[in-house]
Amino acid sequence: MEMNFQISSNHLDIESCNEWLRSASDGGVVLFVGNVRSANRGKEVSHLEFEAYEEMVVKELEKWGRYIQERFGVHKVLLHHRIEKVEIGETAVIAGIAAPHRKEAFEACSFLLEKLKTEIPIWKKEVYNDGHHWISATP
Amino acid sequence: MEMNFQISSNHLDIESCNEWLRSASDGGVVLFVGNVRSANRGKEVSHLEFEAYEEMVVKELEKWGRYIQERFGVHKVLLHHRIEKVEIGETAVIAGIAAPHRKEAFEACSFLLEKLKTEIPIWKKEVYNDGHHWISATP
Amino acid sequence: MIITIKSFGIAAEICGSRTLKMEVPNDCSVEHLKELLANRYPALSELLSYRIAVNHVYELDAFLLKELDEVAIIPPASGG
Amino acid sequence: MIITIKSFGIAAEICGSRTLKMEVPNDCSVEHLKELLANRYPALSELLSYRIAVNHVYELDAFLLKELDEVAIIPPASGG
Repeated sequence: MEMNFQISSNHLDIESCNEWLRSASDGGVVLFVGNVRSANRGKEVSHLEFEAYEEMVVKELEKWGRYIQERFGVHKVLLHHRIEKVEIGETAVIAGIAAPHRKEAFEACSFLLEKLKTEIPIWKKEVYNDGHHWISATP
Repeated sequence: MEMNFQISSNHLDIESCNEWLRSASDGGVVLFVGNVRSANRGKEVSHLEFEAYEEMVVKELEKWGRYIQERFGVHKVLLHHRIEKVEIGETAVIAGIAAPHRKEAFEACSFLLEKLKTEIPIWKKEVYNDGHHWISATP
Repeated sequence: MIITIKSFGIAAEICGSRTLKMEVPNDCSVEHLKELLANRYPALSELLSYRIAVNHVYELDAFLLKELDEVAIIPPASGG
Repeated sequence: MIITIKSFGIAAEICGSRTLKMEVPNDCSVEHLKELLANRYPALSELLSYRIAVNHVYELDAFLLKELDEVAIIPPASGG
């Protein structure tokens, strides 16, 4: 049971995430890579800014990581998330799961993303030329 | 609508696969990375050997690629598969999907793997110290 | 007692600060804290929802706060 | 007519070659080809299943072969 969580303003690296997940005992690795879209909700986006409650993010991720490992029988859970300014086209998040079988890896990775978007205290601000919007905060 | 299929004996590269899938219009990229396990069916595996009916693989992948893009509304479909000898711990396959939304990306990638394992004419031979076994061919 | 409340994202914008001090009754419940916050920052009720975390754990309305708890206003998560 | 049949994976092992020549009736169906193959290579029936592809497309039993078709024995796929 291994977990690898990082919250930082550094660029994310798919190669090192994949390397950490790769092993001769787990046949299947599923990775989700979230990139910043140039438009959302019908508006052109200038860039994103992420904020995190870092101590709580880590505790929540450890809790959900243990849950995921138990529920889906997977061996490794990874989440690397950017904070602060992230430009259009850049990668804001990489989530990864390693498991003996692919079905569980897909389900667990999808579940982890679900929790990221509802439970993990990270907030996304979309910045436009004429203002900004905190995603999910208001209608 | 873009597709990227490669069947070769070269090492697979997650970085270039991810780069090809990344864009400012698709928020979600899902990648599946299949690595060679050191043991399967209770036996220690020495290495794998893959064989492909290459012309047909390409036609099948194009057919399923178009189907996946239409059914799941995804924008990019990638499959890179090794042939010939692949060592324990090495990556035998990378499958990837880019889509505006993550749910469709997960579903489409899982579906692509399903088709890879049942429809695409590629065959996996597990080699042991004392023999070999063609996966899925015999009970 | 006086508690310290962290706020984040849109909540920090509404409250005008990332750290607030607030006078609350001893054994103040999370529910009562939300009422006090709504009085002081009416715009908080325009959020689709928000939760209160105490010592890095989401707590329900009935939870009673202690003076040294790390209390935080958590607007809807939107990572990824 | 004489057709050329490609075989792969365990089928190539069973047939002892990756390319076979086989005398079949004109307008031979895929079903009849499978019977002829079963007579010549009884071990093929030990496979969990196999399909016949013609010109890179899986074809059903009723499909009729032509002399220049690219015919292939496709044992169960096992990529990934």
